[in-house]
Amino acid sequence: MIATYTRRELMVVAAAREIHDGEVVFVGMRLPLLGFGLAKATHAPTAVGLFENGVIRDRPAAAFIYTMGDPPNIAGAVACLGLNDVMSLLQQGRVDVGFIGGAEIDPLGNLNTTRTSGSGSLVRLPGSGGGCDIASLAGRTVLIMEHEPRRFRERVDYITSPGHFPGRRRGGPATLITTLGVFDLSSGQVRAVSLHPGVTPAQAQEATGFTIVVDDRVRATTPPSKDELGYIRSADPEGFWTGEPMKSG
Amino acid sequence: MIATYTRRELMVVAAAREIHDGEVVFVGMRLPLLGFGLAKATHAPTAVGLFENGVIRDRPAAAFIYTMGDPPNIAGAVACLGLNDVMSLLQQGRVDVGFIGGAEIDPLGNLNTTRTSGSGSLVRLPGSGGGCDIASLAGRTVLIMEHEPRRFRERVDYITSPGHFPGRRRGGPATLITTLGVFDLSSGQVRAVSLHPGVTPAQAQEATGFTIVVDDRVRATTPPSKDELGYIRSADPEGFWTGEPMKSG
Amino acid sequence: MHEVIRQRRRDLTLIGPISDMAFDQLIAAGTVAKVIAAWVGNVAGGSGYGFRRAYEQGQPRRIVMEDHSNFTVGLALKAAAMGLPYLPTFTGLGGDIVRGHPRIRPVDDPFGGPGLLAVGALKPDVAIIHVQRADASGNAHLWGNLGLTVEAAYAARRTIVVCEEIVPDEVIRSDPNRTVIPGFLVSAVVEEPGGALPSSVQGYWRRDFETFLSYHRLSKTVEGFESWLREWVLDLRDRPAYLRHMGDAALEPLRVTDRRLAAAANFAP
Amino acid sequence: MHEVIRQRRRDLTLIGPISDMAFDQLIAAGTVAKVIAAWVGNVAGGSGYGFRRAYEQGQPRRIVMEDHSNFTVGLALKAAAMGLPYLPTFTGLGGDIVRGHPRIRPVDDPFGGPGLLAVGALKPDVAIIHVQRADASGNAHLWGNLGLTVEAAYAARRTIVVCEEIVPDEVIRSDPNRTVIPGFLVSAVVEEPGGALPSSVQGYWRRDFETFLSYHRLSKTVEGFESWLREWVLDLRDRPAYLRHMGDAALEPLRVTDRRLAAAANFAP
Repeated sequence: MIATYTRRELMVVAAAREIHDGEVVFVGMRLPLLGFGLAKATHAPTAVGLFENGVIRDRPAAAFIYTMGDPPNIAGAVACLGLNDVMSLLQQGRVDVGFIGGAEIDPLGNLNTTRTSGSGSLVRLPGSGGGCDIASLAGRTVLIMEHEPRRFRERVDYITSPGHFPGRRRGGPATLITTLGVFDLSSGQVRAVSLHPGVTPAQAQEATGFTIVVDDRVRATTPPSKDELGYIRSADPEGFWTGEPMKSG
Repeated sequence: MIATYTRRELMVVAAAREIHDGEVVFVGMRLPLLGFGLAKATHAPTAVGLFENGVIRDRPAAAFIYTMGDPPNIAGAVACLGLNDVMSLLQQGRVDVGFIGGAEIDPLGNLNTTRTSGSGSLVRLPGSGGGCDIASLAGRTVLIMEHEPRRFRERVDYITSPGHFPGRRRGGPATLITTLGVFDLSSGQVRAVSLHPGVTPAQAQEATGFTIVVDDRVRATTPPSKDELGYIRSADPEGFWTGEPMKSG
Repeated sequence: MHEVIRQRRRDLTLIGPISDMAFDQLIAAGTVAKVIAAWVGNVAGGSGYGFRRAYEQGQPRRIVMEDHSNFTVGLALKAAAMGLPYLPTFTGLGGDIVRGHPRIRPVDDPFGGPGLLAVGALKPDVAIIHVQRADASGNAHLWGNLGLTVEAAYAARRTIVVCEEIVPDEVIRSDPNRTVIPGFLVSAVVEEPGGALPSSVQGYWRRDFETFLSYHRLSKTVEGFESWLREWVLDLRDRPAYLRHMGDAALEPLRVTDRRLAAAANFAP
Repeated sequence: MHEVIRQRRRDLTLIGPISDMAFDQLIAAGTVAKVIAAWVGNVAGGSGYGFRRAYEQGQPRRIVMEDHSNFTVGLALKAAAMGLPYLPTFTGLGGDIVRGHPRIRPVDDPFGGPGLLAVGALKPDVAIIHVQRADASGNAHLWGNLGLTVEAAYAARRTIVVCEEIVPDEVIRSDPNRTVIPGFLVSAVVEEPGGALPSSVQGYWRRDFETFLSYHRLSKTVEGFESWLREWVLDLRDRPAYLRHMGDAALEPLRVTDRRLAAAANFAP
C-alpha cells in the first residue's frame, strides 16, 4: 500500500530525481529546495547546493527557511560568499543543474516571470530574480510549473528566462516538472516522460495551450516512497510548500 | 643645533610632507612606508593607507616589516581585502596620492623598473609590481629616486609606470623626491622645489641626464626635526631602509 | 526606510537585486519614481501588491521599471565599484530583459570569441547598509548573508552604515578580514539595534515572518496599506517606537539569544 | 615548490603578481619556460639573480617573460574566475607593459566613454594555495594576506589546497564567511604544516627573513645557487626534512605561539 501524497510532494520527488550524485546544483526555494534535500538524503549524498545570495551548502538547513537569506540557511553552510561570486561560478560553467519556476512557458522552454496580458489585463509579476541567470548559464535547467492552459502558451509575452534559441552557448531547458507530469524539453518541444498517477494523456494535452508529444502508453510518474514522504514532511512539516494548493510563483 | 641625519631620512621627511591630512594614500614599502607613518604621527593623523596586497591601515604596523604581507602589517589593520579590491578603489579614483620608486626616469616622469640597456648590457629589473597601476590610477603620484645621471635619461628604455602623456584620464607625477632634492613634475618638466642642504644647483644638474629647471636661489630642503628623526629611528631602528647607502629599487 | 516615508521623500530611484517588502512600502507610499531591480515582491508571499498597483494602474503614481536579472544588477554595481563604465557578461542572451535595455548593450569579445553583453555601471547616490558592528570611523564587520552589500557600498557616492552595535576600533582591528567596508568609504555610522527588522541579522535577529505575512494580507487593498502605513510608519516617531509598538511578546522571540560562535582565528604576528 | 624541482619538472609557466623567491628558485633550477608576473625578485633584497641570469643570459635556459602590472594579473585571473574572456581596465594606458601585449588589447566603451584596455582571461592548469585550515572536502578557511589567492583558486582548472591543519568540517561550518574557497573547486587537500615557509602564515608562522637574505647572497652566483639547491632541495626528501634541516633553533622563533584572536562572531540562527 502506498501512502497518500499531494501533487506537490510528487513534484518534489521528481525534482530530486533530476539531481545526480556529485553534481553542483543551483538551488531555488520552495519545491527545488526540498528536492535538493531529498536527493542528498537518498541517491545524491555528495551533491553541493549553491544559492544565488552566495550561500553554499552540502546539507540542507537544519530548520525550515522561508528565504535563502534566513539565518538557518547560513548557519552550518560550508561557505557564504557574495551574489557575484556564485554567479561567477555559474557563468564559469561550474554548475551542473539549476531549477527555475515560471508563471508562463512556451514550447521552447522560454519562461515568463515578468509581465503578462494573457488574461486580458496587464499583470505584473515579480521578475527574474536569478532565473534568467540560471537559464542562461547552468549546465542544464529543470523547470517547475503549475500546469494550466493559460500558463502554457504558444508564445510567452516576455522571455524572462531564455529557453532554447539559436546560438545558445551552453545548457538550456532539460526537464519540465508540472502538477500533471514530467516532460522532456531537450528537443525544443514538450514531450511527456511520465504523467502523474490518474492523469490521462488527453487531460495533459487539454491543460496545455499548445501541442505536446504524449504517447498513449506513457508511463505513470513513480509515486513517492514512504521514506521520501517521510523526508519531505519532516522538512516541510506544515505543508507550507507541499500542501494544496500550490503557491503561485 | 640640528641633529645629523642621512639623506634617506631627509627623503622620508620630504615624502611625509607630500601627504595631507585626511587623504587616502597608496603606500609602498621602504621610504614611503616610513613617510606615511611619519605623516600620521605629525600633520596627517587621519590619513588612511592602502597596500596593494589588500591591507588597509589607519596606523603603521606595530613592528618592523620587510614586506606588506608580513603578519605585523595585517595584525591591527582596519581591513584586509584582496588585491583586486584595493586596485578597484584605486581605479575608482578613491586614492588621493600614491608613491612609486623607479630605476630610471625621464622628464615626463615616466619610470622604468622593467629592463634597461642604459649601461650597455641588458639588465633585467623586477618589473612593475603595482607601480604601473598607481601611476595610471592615483589622484597624483610622488616618485622616489636615487639621483644619478644614468638613472635620469632623456628617454627611458621602457615605460613601466606612465608619466604625463596626452589623453591621461587622471593624476600623473606631481613630485619627485631624490637623494639630491625635491622636484615638481606637474608641468611635464623637472623643476627643483628644494635641494637638500649642501647640494648646489650645478651638482643637481650634473647628476641629471637631461636639462632640469633649477633657480640659483632655490631653497634648501627643510631638515628633519628632532621629533621627525625620533619617529624614523624608532620605525627603522637598524637603518634597514634609511641607513647609507640606499638600496636600489 | 520608514523614515524616508515619514520625511515624504519623492521621486526616489530604488536599486536592488531581490527586494524585500521595504520596496513595496516605499512604492505604495508614493516616494518612488523608478525601480532598478531583478525581483520586486514579498519574499514570503510572492506578489508585491503596492508595486503591482503602481506598475499596472499608476497608483498612487506611475513608476518606471528597469528590469534586471540578479547578475546584471550585481555586475552593474560591481562595474561602478571597480571604477569601470561596464562589465561584460553572457547572462541574458536570448531573453527579453536585455533587449532594448537602457543599461545593457551587445559587445564584441576583442579576442575573437562569441559576442557578449555589456552591463553599464550603476552608481547609487546613497547606499544604506545594515551590519552587525562597526567602529566610529565606519569600518564595518558584516557576516552571514552578503548578497550585493559590498558592491553597493563600494559603488555608492555616499554609504550609510547602520549597525547593531558601534564597537571600539580594537574589535574591528582584531579581524581585518571581517571588515567588508573600509571606513573611508562611509559617510555616516548609525547605531540602530533592530534597524533591519522585519529582515534578519545573523546572530542578532530572526526574520519577523509574521510581519511579512500580515503586510502581505493588508497591502492587498489600498485601504489596507494605508492603515498599515499609519499604524507602523506615520504614527511612529522612530525605530525604537516601532520596536515598542511591536511589543516584547512579538519582539523577544525574534531576538537571537543563543551562541554559535565562529571558530577561533589567530591574527598574532 | 621544492618537490616540483625534485621531480625535475620542465617547461612550466609560472603565474603570480609579486613573486617570492620560489619563482627565482624554480627558474634557476631550469624548470621554467615562461613567467607571467608583475614583479619577479626577492621581496627582501630586490633583484632575483636566478631570474636575471635566465632573462639576460639564458642560463640555465631561456625564459619567455609576459610582463604585467599587479592589477592586470589580478584582472586576467578574475576574468577566468568570472567565466569571461576578458575584463576591461584603465590601468597601463600610456605605458609599455600593455603595448603589443599578447593578452591585452584596446577596447571601446560601448557606452561612448573613453577607450579602455581588455585584459584577456588567464586560466592556470593548477593553483597551489596555502591556507590555515581546511576540511577533508577542501572547504578552506584563509585569513590574513589574501592577494589573489581566491581569484587563482576560482580560475584554475585544478586547485590544490595546502593547509596547516585539516580540521573537522564543523570548524569550517562555524564560520562560512571565512571559507574563501568552496571544496567543490578543490582537487586535493594536503596537510603540510610549515609548507609555506620561508613565507609567513598569519597566526602560524613568521616570515623566515634570514632564509631570504642567505638565498639572496648565495644565488648571486650559479655555484652559490647550486650549493643552496643541493643543501635545501635535492638532498632533502620532503618538507618535514626541510624543517628538520632548519633545526629547532631556527624554526622555533618563527612559530607563532601567542594568541590575538578575532573578536567573536555569532552565527546562531
